[in-house]
Amino acid sequence: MSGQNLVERLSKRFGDKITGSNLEAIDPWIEVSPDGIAEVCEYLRDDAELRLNLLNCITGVDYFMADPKKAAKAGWEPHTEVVYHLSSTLNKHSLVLKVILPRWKDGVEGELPEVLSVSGVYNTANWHEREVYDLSGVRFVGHPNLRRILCPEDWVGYPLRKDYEMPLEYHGIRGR
Amino acid sequence: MLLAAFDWHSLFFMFFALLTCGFAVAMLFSDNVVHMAFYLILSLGASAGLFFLAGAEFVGAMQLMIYVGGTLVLLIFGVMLTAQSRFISMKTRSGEWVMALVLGGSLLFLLLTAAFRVEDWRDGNPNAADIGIAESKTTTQIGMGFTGVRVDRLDAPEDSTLVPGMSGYLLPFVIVSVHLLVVLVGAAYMARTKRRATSTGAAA
Amino acid sequence: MATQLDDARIIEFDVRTDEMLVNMGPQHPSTHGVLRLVLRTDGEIVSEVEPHLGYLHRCAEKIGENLTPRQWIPYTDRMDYLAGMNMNLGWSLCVEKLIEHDLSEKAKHLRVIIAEMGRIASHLVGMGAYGLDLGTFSPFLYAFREREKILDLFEEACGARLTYSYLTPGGATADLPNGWLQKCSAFLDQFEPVIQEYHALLTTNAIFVKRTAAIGVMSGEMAVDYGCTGPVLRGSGVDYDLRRDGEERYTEMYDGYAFEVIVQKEGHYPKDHDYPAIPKEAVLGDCWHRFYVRMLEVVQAVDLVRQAIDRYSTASGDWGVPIKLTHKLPKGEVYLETEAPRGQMGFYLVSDGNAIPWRVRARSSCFCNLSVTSELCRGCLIADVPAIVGSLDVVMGEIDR
Amino acid sequence: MAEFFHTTCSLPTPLAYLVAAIIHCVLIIHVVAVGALIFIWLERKVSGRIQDRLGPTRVGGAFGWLQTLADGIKLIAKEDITPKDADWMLFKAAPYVGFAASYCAYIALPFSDGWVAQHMNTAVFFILAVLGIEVFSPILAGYASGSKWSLFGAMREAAQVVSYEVPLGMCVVVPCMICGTLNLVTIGNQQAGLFTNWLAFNDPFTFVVAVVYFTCATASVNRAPFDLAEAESELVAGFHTEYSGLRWSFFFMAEYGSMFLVSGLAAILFFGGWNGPIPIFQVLGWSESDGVLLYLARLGGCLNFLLKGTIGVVVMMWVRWTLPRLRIDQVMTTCLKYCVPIAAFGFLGALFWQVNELPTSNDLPGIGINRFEARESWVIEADQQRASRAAAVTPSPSDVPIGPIGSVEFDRVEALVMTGGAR
Amino acid sequence: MIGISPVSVSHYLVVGAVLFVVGAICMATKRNALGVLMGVELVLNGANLNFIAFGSKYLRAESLGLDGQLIALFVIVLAAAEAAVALAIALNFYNNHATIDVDQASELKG
Repeated sequence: MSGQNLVERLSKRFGDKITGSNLEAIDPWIEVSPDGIAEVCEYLRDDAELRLNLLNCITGVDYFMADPKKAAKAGWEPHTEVVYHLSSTLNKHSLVLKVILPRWKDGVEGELPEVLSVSGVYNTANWHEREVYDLSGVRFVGHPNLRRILCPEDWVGYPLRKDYEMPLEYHGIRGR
Repeated sequence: MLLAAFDWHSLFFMFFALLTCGFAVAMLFSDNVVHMAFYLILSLGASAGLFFLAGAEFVGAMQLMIYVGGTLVLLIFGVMLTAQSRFISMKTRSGEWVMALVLGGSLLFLLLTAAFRVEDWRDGNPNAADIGIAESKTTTQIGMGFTGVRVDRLDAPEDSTLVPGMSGYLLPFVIVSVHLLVVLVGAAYMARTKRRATSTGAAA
Repeated sequence: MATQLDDARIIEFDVRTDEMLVNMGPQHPSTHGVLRLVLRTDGEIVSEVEPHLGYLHRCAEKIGENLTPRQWIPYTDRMDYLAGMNMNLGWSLCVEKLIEHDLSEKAKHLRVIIAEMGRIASHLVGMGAYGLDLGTFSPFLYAFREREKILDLFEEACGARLTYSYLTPGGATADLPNGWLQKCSAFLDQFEPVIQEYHALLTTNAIFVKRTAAIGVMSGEMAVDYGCTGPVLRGSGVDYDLRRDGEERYTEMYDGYAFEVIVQKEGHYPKDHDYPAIPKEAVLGDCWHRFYVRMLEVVQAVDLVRQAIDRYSTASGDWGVPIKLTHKLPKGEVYLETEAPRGQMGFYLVSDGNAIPWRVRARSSCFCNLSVTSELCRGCLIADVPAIVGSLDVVMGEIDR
Repeated sequence: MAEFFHTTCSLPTPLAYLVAAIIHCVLIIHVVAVGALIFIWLERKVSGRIQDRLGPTRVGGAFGWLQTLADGIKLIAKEDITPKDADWMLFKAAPYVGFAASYCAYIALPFSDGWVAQHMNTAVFFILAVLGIEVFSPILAGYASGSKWSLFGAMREAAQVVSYEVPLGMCVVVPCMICGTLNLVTIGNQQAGLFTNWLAFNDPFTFVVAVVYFTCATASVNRAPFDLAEAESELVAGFHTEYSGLRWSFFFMAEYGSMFLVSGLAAILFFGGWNGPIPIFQVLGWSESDGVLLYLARLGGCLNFLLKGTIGVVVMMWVRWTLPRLRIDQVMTTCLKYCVPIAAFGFLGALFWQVNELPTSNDLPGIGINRFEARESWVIEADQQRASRAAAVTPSPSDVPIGPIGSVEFDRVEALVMTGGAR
Repeated sequence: MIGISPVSVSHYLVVGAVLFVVGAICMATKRNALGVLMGVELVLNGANLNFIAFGSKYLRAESLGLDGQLIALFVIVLAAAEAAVALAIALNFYNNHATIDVDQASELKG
């Protein structure tokens, strides 16, 4: 199935939950709205033609330039992306999904952006979403156990955000 | 020679007797179950020493094996049941202590009086030193006793101690064996609890 | 003290004991590094296992946002430090995919040699350490004896024994030295019969079979659902190997190689290897099968290296020249997975057009493989926990990155 | 030995006993402690060879024979740590309980004909009982450490050793039954002659029983593949996780002590004890002579015994470095489903063989002695009693004969047994 | 003999009496079911000591002979049986009540 066909089919089925696509990229991707990701994934997993049963990876990417001069040249507004790499062990193909989120929920600093959890669809997502939450600061709604996974539970901040600053001190250990 | 002046038998008796009683008392005054079991083991082990001194080496080894081994099981259950709350001990109320000590003391007094009252018990065997070492070996005799033959009574008058057919301990031995088997099976059955059975019982 | 009779996690018991929470790790010999498993046990029975990670977290991804791709190569070494070459390979391919750099034939065969040798070395450790988990020490040393020889070869090629930084975007840092191929062939000839020793010590050992067969059984669906990959996935009978099914940029390395995916089909593993019979207790997807798949992959890797050596010596082109340290990356984002010894190692690279990537992400195979632990260990005995975790063959460096 | 001091050195009796006791104690402590040193070194060498390496080479010359001593010095210098949560008294006491038990069992273990610290009529029974006490050490240590891993080790140890005592006892009973005594010296002496006379080769059942005994013995001294109590890949180090320094090394001395003990017991019960495969000393007539020649014969027997015990220990090492560890349920299954039935079956089989006086390997044409006399060893003991009484210096008129059960009376007793006690 | 008279049956009886009394007090005062059980063991052991003493040839010329030892053996075996049953009861009690305090055992239903 060609990329264009797939996008059309998904759009037909999920309407405005499919918010865009980029088929010219090296790895073409489809953009899904934050509240639609779970059902889209479920559909992709169960569809007889696609059978995207393996969730390879979930990645949080933060787009933010602290320097206003550079930010003007960047060519994008600050935002956070959650990237899902899916593949099929049966049909041997893969797909990239993206969810584009504001950096902070409702623009309020400190309020994490929210996206539906797919841990009910793929069990792999459980730990990957925890990692994204831990490092990139995205809240996955409906996750059974959303805690930090790599950093200590009382760690402050989300290290892979571009505006992250290492804390000065952590339990008496000098940070920077 | 000073060493020769000692009665070694008495000395060892004193030693083991003190250990036995001392650890028994230590057990009495200990609150921790595992400590109690530990003291009990030492006390029983020391009393096995007393058995050896009295020339009952088979019973002594038996005591070590079964009694001490049995206490081991007590110890294990003590550990198991107190693993979570090791330092919680059940204190005895002081009133109970006083009562128990008064009653126990009077009982002890009674027993001690009785022990020294009988003339015959008070004197040791004057010929104890003459008994050959080999003669104290009772294993064979005990073994034969269990099979129904009292080899130590072979020379006794025919009609006095050896009643035909009742000469040994075969019957009690069999009864005790069967008893032990039944008890062990019963105990295993009792101790075994099924969670499902219990929880439905609790729910009902 | 409240009774916990209604706790559904407690399995049927004979003598009820209190539940205990015990920490297995982070300092524990059989958690393969600094993994911490919190076990909830009822006597010897484990009712719940919760892995805690992060003790070896070294911010590799954050560092990647501050270094150029070639500078980041040494950090990939330190992920799966038992298969550094394969980590290098994954990252190199990912970067090459972004800059659309194509390799010569020779460089590709070189990479096959190195990657498959790395796989042998890695599986040897996995096998030996699994023996350790089950309480036998000797196979570990037997495995290390052979692994040392591979490391000697690697050392000769790149100067390092553990963190190689040998394969880089663009090819490799140097060609194989003169005479290396002969030494490598000699090693393979010597090594192949030794594998029978491992089978005798572990695979067919009655106690080993008892400890691993039908323990930690994972169905193929479950393995895919949890994102398990590599030998763990194939041990569950899923026919999926990126060397055959992956992206073209990766599979073209193996074009023309006689190669069959090691997976059980219709009760048999590929017949072209001499292997001991599958014990009748073993169930597809249990610890034994995961271990066995690794053992067969070692044999297969030997075979692949042999082929690669032949083709390398006759191949055209050069061994591949590394890209410049500060090669300017085109704008874009790429994701590429390779079949590392422990599973699919994926790298995701987002570039905004600078020499330094905007975002780097490593998809760790062990991370996903480990996530299935709590599912597999539910209701097993304490002694089964090392058996199960060991059969997943995790390396904490890769999980925590 | 006390008699020796009494008669030869004309020491007074109590002092003679005291000196003899001290000498015995010192000798046994050497066997246990020095033995442990040697066995730990040997274990390293054996494991090294098995694993394709050299083992210790540096300390003390060619074979690194001083390695254990160097370790010992290191351990002495180490800090002795008691965890905060530990039960102080039991924690301190536990290693010594194990060592003392292992040491005590040696009292009844003969090293050669008559070379035994305490000639005990119930030696087999005593050794088993004392070995049973040794279990206390891991249990107390595990409980007192205040560590959950140690507690697991303790509970495993308890379950394992208590279960394995059953088949172990059954196996030990078989030679005792064939020889008709619990006295180890007598059992050993009855196997004099060619190796066909060894009880393991008495009949097929005894051989099976010997194998089962060795398995159970390995389990009861906690050696791999049954070393669950200290399983380092599961329980870190089990019951001795929290121990350090010299206190920790006492566990090891106890372990190696009991390893040799059970191997030695196997040697006496099944493999001829101090009798070599070919009775050189008997052929030479040394063992019937006295003085230096007899002493030499005994010494040769002692070496024989030590060699056999060491072979047993080495086999245990070999097994340890070859096999993976069993799981606790498999250990119990091995005991209850395999060892106990096989031992019971072997017991019945050996009994059947004995009762029907089926031919033993000793009855093969051309070798051996008639074993009939040997079977009734309690009769021999009765004769010994007689002798001891006869040797008594002051026969007393009040000395009531307690058991005229000598060979003269044998027929009478047998008749009694046959008729169920009714005369 | 420095102040120590030769050991006689009476001496053994004294030790036996002490064990008996200590065991009895133990049974009376311990609230832990296992403690009570240990008290019983002590009492039985005290009695055993008496049997052994009466049966020992070293202590009396006219001894009970072998009977003392045989009875002691039976006592040991029966004590083991008794301990097994008592332990089973204690465990059952613990399983149902999550305590082993005998004072809590005031109801007669399981």
